[in-house]
Amino acid sequence: MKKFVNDPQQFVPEMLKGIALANPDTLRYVPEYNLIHRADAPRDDKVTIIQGSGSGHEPAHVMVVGRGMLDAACPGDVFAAPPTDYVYETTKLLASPKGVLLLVNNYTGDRMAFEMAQEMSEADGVNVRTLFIDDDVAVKDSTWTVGRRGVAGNFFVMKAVGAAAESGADLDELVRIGEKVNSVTRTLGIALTACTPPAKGSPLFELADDEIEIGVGIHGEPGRRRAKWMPANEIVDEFLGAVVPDLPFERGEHVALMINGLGGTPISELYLLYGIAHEKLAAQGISVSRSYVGEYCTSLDMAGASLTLVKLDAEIEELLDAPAEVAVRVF
Amino acid sequence: MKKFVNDPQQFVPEMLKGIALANPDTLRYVPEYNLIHRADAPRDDKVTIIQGSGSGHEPAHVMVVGRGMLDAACPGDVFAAPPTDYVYETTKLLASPKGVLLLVNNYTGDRMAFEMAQEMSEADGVNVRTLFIDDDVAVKDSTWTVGRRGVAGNFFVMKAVGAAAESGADLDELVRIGEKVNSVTRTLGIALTACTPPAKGSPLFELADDEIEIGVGIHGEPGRRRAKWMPANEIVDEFLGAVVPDLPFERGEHVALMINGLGGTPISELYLLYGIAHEKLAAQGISVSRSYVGEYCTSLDMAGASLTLVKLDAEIEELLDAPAEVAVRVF
Amino acid sequence: MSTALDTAEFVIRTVAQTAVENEKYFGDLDSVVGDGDFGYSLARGFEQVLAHWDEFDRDDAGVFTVKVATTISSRIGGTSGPIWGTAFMRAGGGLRGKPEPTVDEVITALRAGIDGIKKRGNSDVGDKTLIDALVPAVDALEQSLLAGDDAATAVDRMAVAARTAADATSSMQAMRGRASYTGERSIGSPDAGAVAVAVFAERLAQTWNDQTANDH
Amino acid sequence: MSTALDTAEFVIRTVAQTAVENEKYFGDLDSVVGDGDFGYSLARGFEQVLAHWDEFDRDDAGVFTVKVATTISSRIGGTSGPIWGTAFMRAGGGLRGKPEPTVDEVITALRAGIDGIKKRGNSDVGDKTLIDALVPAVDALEQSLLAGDDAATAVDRMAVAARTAADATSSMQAMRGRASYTGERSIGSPDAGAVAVAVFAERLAQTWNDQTANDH
Ligand SMILES: Nc1ncnc2c1ncn2[C@@H]1O[C@H](COP(=O)(O)OP(=O)(O)O)[C@@H](O)[C@H]1O
Ligand SMILES: Nc1ncnc2c1ncn2[C@@H]1O[C@H](COP(=O)(O)OP(=O)(O)O)[C@@H](O)[C@H]1O
Ligand SMILES: [Mg+2]
Ligand SMILES: [Mg+2]
Ligand SMILES: [Mg+2]
Ligand SMILES: [Mg+2]
Repeated sequence: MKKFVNDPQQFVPEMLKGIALANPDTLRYVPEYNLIHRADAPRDDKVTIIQGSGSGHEPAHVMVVGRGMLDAACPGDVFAAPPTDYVYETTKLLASPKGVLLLVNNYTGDRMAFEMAQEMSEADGVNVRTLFIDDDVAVKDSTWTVGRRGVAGNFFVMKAVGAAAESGADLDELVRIGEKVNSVTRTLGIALTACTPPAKGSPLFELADDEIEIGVGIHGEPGRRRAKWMPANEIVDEFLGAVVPDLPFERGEHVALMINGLGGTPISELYLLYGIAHEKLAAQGISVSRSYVGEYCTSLDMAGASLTLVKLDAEIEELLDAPAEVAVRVF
Repeated sequence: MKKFVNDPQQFVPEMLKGIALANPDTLRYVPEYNLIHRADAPRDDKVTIIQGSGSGHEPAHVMVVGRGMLDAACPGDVFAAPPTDYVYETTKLLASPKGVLLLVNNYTGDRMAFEMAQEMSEADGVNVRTLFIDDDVAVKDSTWTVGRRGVAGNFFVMKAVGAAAESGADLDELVRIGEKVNSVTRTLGIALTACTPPAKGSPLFELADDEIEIGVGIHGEPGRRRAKWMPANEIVDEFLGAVVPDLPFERGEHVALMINGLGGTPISELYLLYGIAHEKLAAQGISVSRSYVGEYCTSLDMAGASLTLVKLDAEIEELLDAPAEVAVRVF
Repeated sequence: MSTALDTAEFVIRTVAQTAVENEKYFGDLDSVVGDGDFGYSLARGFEQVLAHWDEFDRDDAGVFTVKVATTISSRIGGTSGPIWGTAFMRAGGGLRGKPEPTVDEVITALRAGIDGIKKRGNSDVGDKTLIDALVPAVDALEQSLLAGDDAATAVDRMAVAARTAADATSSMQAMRGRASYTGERSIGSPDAGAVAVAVFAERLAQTWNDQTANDH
Repeated sequence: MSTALDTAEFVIRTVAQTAVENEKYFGDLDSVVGDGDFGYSLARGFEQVLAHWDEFDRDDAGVFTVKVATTISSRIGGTSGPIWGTAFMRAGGGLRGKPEPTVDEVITALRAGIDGIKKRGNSDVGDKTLIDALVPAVDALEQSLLAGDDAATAVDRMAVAARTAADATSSMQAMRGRASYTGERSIGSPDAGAVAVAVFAERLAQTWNDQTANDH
């Protein structure tokens, strides 16, 4: 396995330590619970926003803790939802009188851990609400299924509620905003290669040199179907063909377009995809007024990308526009 | 070849178009010369700063054009210095009465193109100075060699002169600052895999599953030696063992530490390396007061990282601290 | 004659050791249509159970099992933490205060554990989860014991039933958990959790007599 | 009898076509200790030369070559653009205004091209670059012509000398260009630029007679 790693079991703690050392003024690290939180959290005048999930999705979520975004992130091990106790202890430590908002990508393990933690915290008298994000169009949704997965679109929910919380919004208002943003956000992921968890040391699945996997999640699990490699123009057709009709996004609407790298794909390819998608959307009468290109929610070293569209209105644009300061930065 | 690409010959133009479409308010794209420049450049009250190089190093340099950084970047094709004409036309188009500063990573092809372009521009009466960056400690330097390569440390030179130019510094002052920053900046790169140029379609070299390449540049060319894979702690010893004694960086000094991803390595691994390096430096009495973790100067999809140290003083810290706005961003 | 507590200790220690030994195998099973962390999660959690082995209260089998459950749910992540934690918690609760539980009481406690998983996972028989191995395993155990077989024989029957049921999950489509995202593609490989249950049951069957031996 | 302009057109067209045909081969040669773009850069540049073929001034061989040089340096990136552009520029300059150049004048012009590369590249014989193939090639051409051989024979000798010299670069260590970064590791493989020179010379030798044939 070709990775920068020591003992795979220490992969997550060693990464978290690096984040803390790189951001001594703004972040704190609590090793017992894989917890990264803002140095200034909790605050009495602000709802505390906590996101948990498995690790391996960096910069989500431990690297987007900061002003205008998350107050804390308590990841589990690679691809494993955090143990209930991590979430419970994190909630207890960062509880604000204005309440706590738990952001959870919709996966069985994460749902269980956060629901149990919420019950435990409420028993302690903490005012807690939980928001489930499920933007992945690859998963068929019905009452018979576990529902859709939360993937990169999650970033927009974090950003929106983060901005609103910073300006003093109360818990109910944050839930309203979060649910609204989630309801107008759609994502599809396409992988060129599988990813290799440090503890496993080998790829989670095999893809031939001319094969791609369409509809992948962010845990290296296989997607909905396998296809032959195709040129970027056709890849974008796959993305838009699945995402646009799903909401649907319609002629005359303004959207935010995110091309998210899954970890192993260079940003040059992401901008290439962005340019093609931007023009194909314009050709459909859908105008992109906000762009996001880079790595937001990854799947370790998987080569691939996801495309996310968010239907914009004045309220959402203003929240996305608000300033924020997070660990992952250029300067 | 597993890439998001259409016709490999259009890889660079299609990427540049994506950058322009994603940043309509701040950037302009001139297809004839692979030119990306600030919408507000040239300005009479500011020296114009232009960086050229081959493509394949994104975000360097086309994605770091913006306020406080570059005024323009005119890349060549993947790993190929831009044709002389691109540099000459770019210089002509963006010439400012305060002059033009050309930033060039020290490679034979780039040197030639920029020296020829400078001669041609000076013949036109434009005041041009050229700065060669050569921070790579992997290359033995002597009057008999072509000198060291410019790699990720280049970012610090761009940032420093960019900030100074923004505050009105003249051309001589920028040259002084750029040479000073370059003189206290050192980098080493280590690759876990080779990279695959779109036009070639296969890796530039083969590395066995248990091999790494130490002292690589940013063009997929082999490094100085091949070694067996080693744990992250030992990798960091390789980095510091080559970089620290080279300047040398000494006990009691303050440094900026950059862990730069080479394209295929996820940011989780980069933070893991950062944490280890930060602590090992502290143990040597060298304190890191500025951190940079992520992708700054890549080699397409190469898995690997480079470590850069910059010796800080008040002047350099202030310049690195100054605000800047570039295409590659989170929000 | 071994007490209920002895038996609980034997069963849990065997499961814990087997989980640690099979980390890679269970992980590979979870890689086929899952995310490959199942073996890692179980191993890390049960390692903790073994590490704190002597610290658990041992008032009776039930109290002991409840204490183990707390460690499991506090140390195991993913889906496995909550569901295995809940199962041990409910089963232990059913045995608490019963130093000498009857066969009925034991079976009822095990069923309580299964019901805990169903509730927590909003899942049931037929969803291609470990439930599909647990339910027939406990049924077989009950029938054998009610038929008057000795414990060793009953555990054998349980192991056979678990294995058969685990193998049978191959032909099922996952309706719950991460595997369900792959839809039809989940058909053709067994469910990782169900196979783990079979492996645990078989190990118990193989070693059952040694345990009782040790007590004499 | 073909004019100097005819010959220049034939030589340059042959080189251009050969460069385009060998894009992959030249790129692979540059991958061993370089960055693999040599073939791509030459091919893209000479494609432009062929695309604009009819637009170049043809006052004489020198003017024609100079015009080609401008296209090369404006369209070829990397190290190759400046050095090949300079070579064509200097050689063309040496022939400008000489509709019927003497053997001496031709050789002097070619040497001017080589000197242009040396100056631009701060390089010389022994650095493991295309110079190591160009110099012996032109020397052989000169000797053969001075010995009274006809052009075809002289070009043959040139090709043989170029190939021998190109192969000999394998045992050299690169002192210039990207390959020099790998130090001792550059020993054992030939220099991409030198091999390209040999390939061009051999193609010229193979096709020399067709061209003169065409003129009759
Ligand atoms: N909703 C559910 N109810 C019961 N068991 C489940 C459920 N979802 C998954 N499982 C079981 O858990 C196993 C996977 O565990 P684990 O790898 O920890 O989950 P994940 O990585 O998907 O969070 C599956 O093989 C299955 O037996
Ligand atoms: N300084 C130099 N002088 C002369 N020729 C050179 C020099 N450096 C490189 N070359 C030639 O150029 C060839 C590589 O060309 P190219 O791939 O375009 O360069 P790069 O990719 O390194 O910029 C080498 O094989 C060598 O023959
Ligand atoms: Mg998991
Ligand atoms: Mg090159
Ligand atoms: Mg799993
Ligand atoms: Mg090259």
